[in-house]
Amino acid sequence: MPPVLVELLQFLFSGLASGAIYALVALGFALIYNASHIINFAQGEFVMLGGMVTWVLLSQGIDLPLAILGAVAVTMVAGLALEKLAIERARDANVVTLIIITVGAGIFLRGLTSVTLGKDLHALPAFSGNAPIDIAGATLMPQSLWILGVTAAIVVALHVFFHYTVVGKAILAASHNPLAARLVGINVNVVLLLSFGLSALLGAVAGILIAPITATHFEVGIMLGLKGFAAAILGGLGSGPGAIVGGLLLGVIESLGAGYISSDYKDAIAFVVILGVLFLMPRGLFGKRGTERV
Amino acid sequence: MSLLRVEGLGIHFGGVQAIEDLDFTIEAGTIHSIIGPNGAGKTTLFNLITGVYRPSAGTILLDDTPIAGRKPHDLARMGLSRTFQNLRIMMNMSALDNVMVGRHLHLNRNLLACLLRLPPVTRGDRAARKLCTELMDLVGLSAYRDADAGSLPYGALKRLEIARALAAEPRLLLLDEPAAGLNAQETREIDEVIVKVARSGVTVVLVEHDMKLVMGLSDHILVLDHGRTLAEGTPEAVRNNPAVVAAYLGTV
Amino acid sequence: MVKRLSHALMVAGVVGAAVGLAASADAQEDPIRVGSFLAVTGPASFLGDPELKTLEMYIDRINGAGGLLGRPLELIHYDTGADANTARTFVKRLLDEDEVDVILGGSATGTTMAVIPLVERAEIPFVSFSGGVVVIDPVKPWVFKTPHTDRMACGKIFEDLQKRGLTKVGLISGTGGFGKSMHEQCVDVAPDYAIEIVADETYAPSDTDMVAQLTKIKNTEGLQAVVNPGFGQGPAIVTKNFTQLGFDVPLYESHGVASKKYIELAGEAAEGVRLPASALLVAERLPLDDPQRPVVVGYKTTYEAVHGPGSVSTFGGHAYDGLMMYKAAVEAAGTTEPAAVRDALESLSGFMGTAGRVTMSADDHMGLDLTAFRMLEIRDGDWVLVE
Amino acid sequence: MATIKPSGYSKHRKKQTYTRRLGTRATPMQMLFSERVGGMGALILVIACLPLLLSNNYQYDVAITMGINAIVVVGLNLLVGYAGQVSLGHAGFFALGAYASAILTTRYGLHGALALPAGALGVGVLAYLIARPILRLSGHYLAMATLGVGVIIHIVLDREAWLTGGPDGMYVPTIEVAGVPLYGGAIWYWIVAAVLILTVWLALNLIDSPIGRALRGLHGAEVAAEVAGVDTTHYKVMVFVISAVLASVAGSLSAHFSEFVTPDSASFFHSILFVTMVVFGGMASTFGALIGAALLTLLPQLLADFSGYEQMILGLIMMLVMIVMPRGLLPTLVGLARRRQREARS
Amino acid sequence: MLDIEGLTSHYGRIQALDGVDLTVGEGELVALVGANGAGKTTLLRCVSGVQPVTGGRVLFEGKDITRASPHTRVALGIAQVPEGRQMFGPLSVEDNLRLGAVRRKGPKVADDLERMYERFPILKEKRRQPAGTLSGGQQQMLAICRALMSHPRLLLLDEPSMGLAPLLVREIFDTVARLKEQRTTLLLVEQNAHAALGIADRGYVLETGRMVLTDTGPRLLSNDRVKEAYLGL
Repeated sequence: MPPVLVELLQFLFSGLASGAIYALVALGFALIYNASHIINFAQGEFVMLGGMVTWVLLSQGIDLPLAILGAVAVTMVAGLALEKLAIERARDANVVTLIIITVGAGIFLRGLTSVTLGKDLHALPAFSGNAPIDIAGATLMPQSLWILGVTAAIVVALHVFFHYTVVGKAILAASHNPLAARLVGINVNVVLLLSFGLSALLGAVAGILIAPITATHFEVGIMLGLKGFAAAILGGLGSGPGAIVGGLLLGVIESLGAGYISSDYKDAIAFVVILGVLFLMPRGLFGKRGTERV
Repeated sequence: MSLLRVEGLGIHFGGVQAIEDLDFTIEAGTIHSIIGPNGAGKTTLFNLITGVYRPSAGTILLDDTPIAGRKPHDLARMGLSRTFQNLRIMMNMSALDNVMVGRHLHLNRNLLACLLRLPPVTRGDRAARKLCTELMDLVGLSAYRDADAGSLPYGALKRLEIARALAAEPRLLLLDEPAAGLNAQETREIDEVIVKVARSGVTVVLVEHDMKLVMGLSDHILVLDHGRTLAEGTPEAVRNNPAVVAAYLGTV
Repeated sequence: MVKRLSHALMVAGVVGAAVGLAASADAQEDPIRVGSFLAVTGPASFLGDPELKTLEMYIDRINGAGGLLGRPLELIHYDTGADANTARTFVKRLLDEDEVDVILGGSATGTTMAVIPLVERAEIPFVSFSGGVVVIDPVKPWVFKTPHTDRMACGKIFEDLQKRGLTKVGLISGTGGFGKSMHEQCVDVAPDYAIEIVADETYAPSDTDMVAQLTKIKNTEGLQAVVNPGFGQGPAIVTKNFTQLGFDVPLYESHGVASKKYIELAGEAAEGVRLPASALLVAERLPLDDPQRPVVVGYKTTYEAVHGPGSVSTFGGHAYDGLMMYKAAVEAAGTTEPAAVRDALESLSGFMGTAGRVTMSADDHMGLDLTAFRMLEIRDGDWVLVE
Repeated sequence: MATIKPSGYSKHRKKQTYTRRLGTRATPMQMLFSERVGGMGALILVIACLPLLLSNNYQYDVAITMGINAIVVVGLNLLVGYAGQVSLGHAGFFALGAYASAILTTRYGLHGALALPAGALGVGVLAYLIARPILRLSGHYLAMATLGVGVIIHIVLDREAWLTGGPDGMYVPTIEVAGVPLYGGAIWYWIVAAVLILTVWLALNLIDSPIGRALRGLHGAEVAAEVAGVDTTHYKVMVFVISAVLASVAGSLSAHFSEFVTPDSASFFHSILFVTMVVFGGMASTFGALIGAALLTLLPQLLADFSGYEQMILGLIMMLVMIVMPRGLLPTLVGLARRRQREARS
Repeated sequence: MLDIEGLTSHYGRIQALDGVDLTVGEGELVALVGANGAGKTTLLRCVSGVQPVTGGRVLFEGKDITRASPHTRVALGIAQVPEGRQMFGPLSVEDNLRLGAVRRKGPKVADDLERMYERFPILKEKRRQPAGTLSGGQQQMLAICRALMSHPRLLLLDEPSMGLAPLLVREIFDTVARLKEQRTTLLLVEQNAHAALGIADRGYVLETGRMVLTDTGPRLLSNDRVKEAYLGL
């Protein structure tokens, strides 16, 4: 393959791996948004908790698979607690108030983690070693394959959940019309709780998958949370496919931007693209476009 | 010259043709009703006339000036005003302030004057407050002058919309189901308000399901079905039109 | 309702407690007030955290040994989160409210630069733990610093490259204050060592993947070495991506990663990486006759006894140096009177710190030279002296 | 053209005696309790008396920072609270104002008193240019877009070191007026106080004017405001520009006062902080905005002694206050007071 | 079957219901009429449990359900067809119906689905379409069917004819009458007092949160006070 194409392939590989992580975080945003029309700015902290708790458990001598399960469980408890203790009590507040509450929750979780688990950076071992895989001249780490694979599996599982199960449909129903959902007997609080739990799960998985590549510490969620939010918006809020495409696209834009335009401005390039998309499609790539009924 | 003329009007959403090849005219100083089954395109037609939607085909002429696709606030300047079927009340404001927003175009809106609270602004506001209070009295909202819009019952909100629309001193007033959700007593009161408004020289276009109200008020009725004209004419002619009876009124 | 009330009471309690604590601060008896502002949280927390731990630990030890001039030391510290505006407000607080005798700290160049006008006006000695050369060049009367400058680090790296006969260098720098500043210094001193910068890329401190930038560098014609100015998680990711892409040239890191943490984070990928660092990292490997050995071994042992083996970093060492320099200056001056302490700091000569031998003068407020840096290489997961 | 003369409509209309709010003047007591007179009076009184409690430069520093934040927040409240348009990027405009002052004075030798309006003008033009496309968006999409603008500004300020000094920031020289250097808490306290009082007065005027009603109206029911003749796009752009200009002015003041600027002032968290101040004090309440700015400026100072636990406590307080008082401090307290009054009366 | 005793409810500071008593017997069709803002919808919302009760009790088959959650009430057999239809717009017609049976288990859901499609063939025709694309009349049918999917013993209908054309209004009332024949217990809130009282066994008149009149349907129809206030006669 000509070097130019190998280079492009390499950019795409690295963009897709980062993008898959953004997609998982974005899916977390979408889930909660769908169930409650809330943007959970503490989503990044779920990502952080996933990595940090896995590290703590590993350092206690627990095996990796068990440590992962434990970390996912702890993160889900955090998600459920956030819903139960904060969101449920402030459901009727307006958008901006809820943003402040979740931002506050994020700050609290970061503070709690720094106090209990310390402020150090920690590495997780890669799931299947560090031998780079060569594909047509471009290289890929085995961990990146894990990221892509697990993301794909989660996407399929979520699709089945929302399209073929009553519980999944009940979540969609409650998101669209909470009053009607309560009237047909859907327990809206359980739906909310469920979506926070699920979304914490997604965040934790993202955090665990990426930690072997980037290391983890108590503030690692800030930027990943922000990128996930950007991806969710780019794809169109509340759209599952949108979150995935938005995430992957964001990863690839960053990688290509850094590779071909300017590494100094790669984040700015990503945001310029997002602004551009929003100007043309005010509800993102896959957002509901329907005209407002007046 | 007719006040409003619609020619070959059409709009589609996605694949659905909501309005198709519609022609009609509205003469100044009349009460004109638009009726038809649900989904016939009545509210869509209002949205097209007031600039909320942009038509895919056809022209709308106000005083022979084409207005299709113009922004609603431009049309308000030209004397168009309306109410909404699904209420659009500013719940964050007082009832009176809602009506005052309707007065917007008649007030001093210069940024500097407003920032510095120059006399023209205060004078204009004072006069507007007086006028808007009178309008609230007119539609029967005297009891709610100082109330927050959020605390008004449904029937009062419907009147509040009418008062707000009147505050703009429109030439053409479009009322979207003003009696929906009102009981007989309230409907009768709304009926009186509409008559008063029309008598003052405002042309009224009405979308309404309450046949008693429509038949009693209207000078002219347009019946829509599936976005097309089904029938048109005086209340008498429409009531006796077999197509209308079959599609809309049912066997009486 | 009860729930709401209890919420409100909690808030009130927290605020009340804060006010109470602030009020009780000046109850102690005539201590020497050591003010400090460090980035204990935020992107530079791995600097501020060991720095604060060191200050706390050694101030306790000094107080345990009878204090300084017979007076106890009192540490007053505020966390800046690496935010320059926060740093400014807190330094004002240190100067005006807490009326400190000296200010130690400023983990990063940005926060240090932000407060310099304040300490210069207040005329209180200030020893910074930040790396940027701008802090002491030009010299400001009241400002001193303990770490080597980034300019020296570049010099040390280029010196090593020269020895190996490598001249064509690719730079990949973090865009944070440290990376940016060192990048500039490296570009600036490169001609002195006949080094040519053939590729120049950057990454943001919170980035998770630098493959794109490294791919570009790798495809640069004639590349002979890669240098990575930056600190935090970035260099570890750069190192891993570097290995992934299969570079066949050496990688140089900066003194910004000079802690065991870097080796832990980068894992096997760190093998063969070189970096300039203070002797502290190789304390036990120093020759027994090395004059710096007692100091670095002493600090390392003391620190690791409390915070665990392998926890020592050069950053904590900067704080140690700063505190000890102040101690030496006060002892030399025999007073804590600011002007006298300043003069004593400026005439400090032959002071042995973790960073090296310090000899201050009126036009050098750092007092270190290139010999203070050691070139290290990572072998089998540990530091090895290259010389 | 037909006009409506409501007085002629109804035969049954009773003779109206207009209540106090209409036509005629308010009584002195009502004047005292109205926002414009009573509120402004209280604000001026507090500002005038506060220096009695301030004993050193640090305390002045906190008070001045409160004032600077309050200027931003009063402006932002016009946008977020009254017009209902979210912005998570206003720190960007604040920072642009600060850098405009820094760069124009240091690199182009402009006097600070000229750099401030020049920066405000520049920011106003920039805000105007981006406002139109951005304000077509709503809700979280608008939040994202404004966040994006803030991030882009932050990155540019951070990267263009030749102009801005890069991540380490840059110094701003002390302003001199007639040979007297403007340095020290006392001087800046009064400068900021004057600008703040002016800002609050303008904001109160604007809210209680046809433009203010248009803003609140488009927040409450955008289509209805539009058909009432309110050019909603125009007013959204207008209030966006006004709030950006106020942020820029505050940024310039901050630059000259602290004599230092850093790209961090454009950070996402700084933007969030401004919005939090608006919501904390109470949306659509100018005096609420002042209280929010004051409290949240003070809070980190109060928490500084809880070493290590500051973040936890700050996060907790943000959550608790917003859960217990979702409408913000001032509206909640006013609501409580009103209820108490009513209960006392009945 | 349903006994409401001294029910009080508030929206913030505003009192919406003030000591309301109401009874619905097994198999009865009870109409509730009154002006706008009288509190009719609030009353239904209280019965369904989606509006907080500030005083009084709601008994269903003798059991106090005042504090029960909405979903337990659905499980007990109370279903509501809410004002304004309240579709799950983006979900398909069939999903809307299935969600009506969310509190039930077992294979019989499919049978019920067929029964609903038999009753309103148009819904079968459009079963894959998003419910939001149906016309107002079709949505009202769907809303009724969705409520029926839970096998309610008590069906609450809130303004089923609102905003519908005359033909459809008639169809809705036919449907209500048919439900009554099938021994479903119904509580009907209607603006169209004439039509509602015409088919009701008994009626209640609500005025600004207080119950002012109750009688059999026909007697209320001929009551002068009701005529004056609500029938426009």
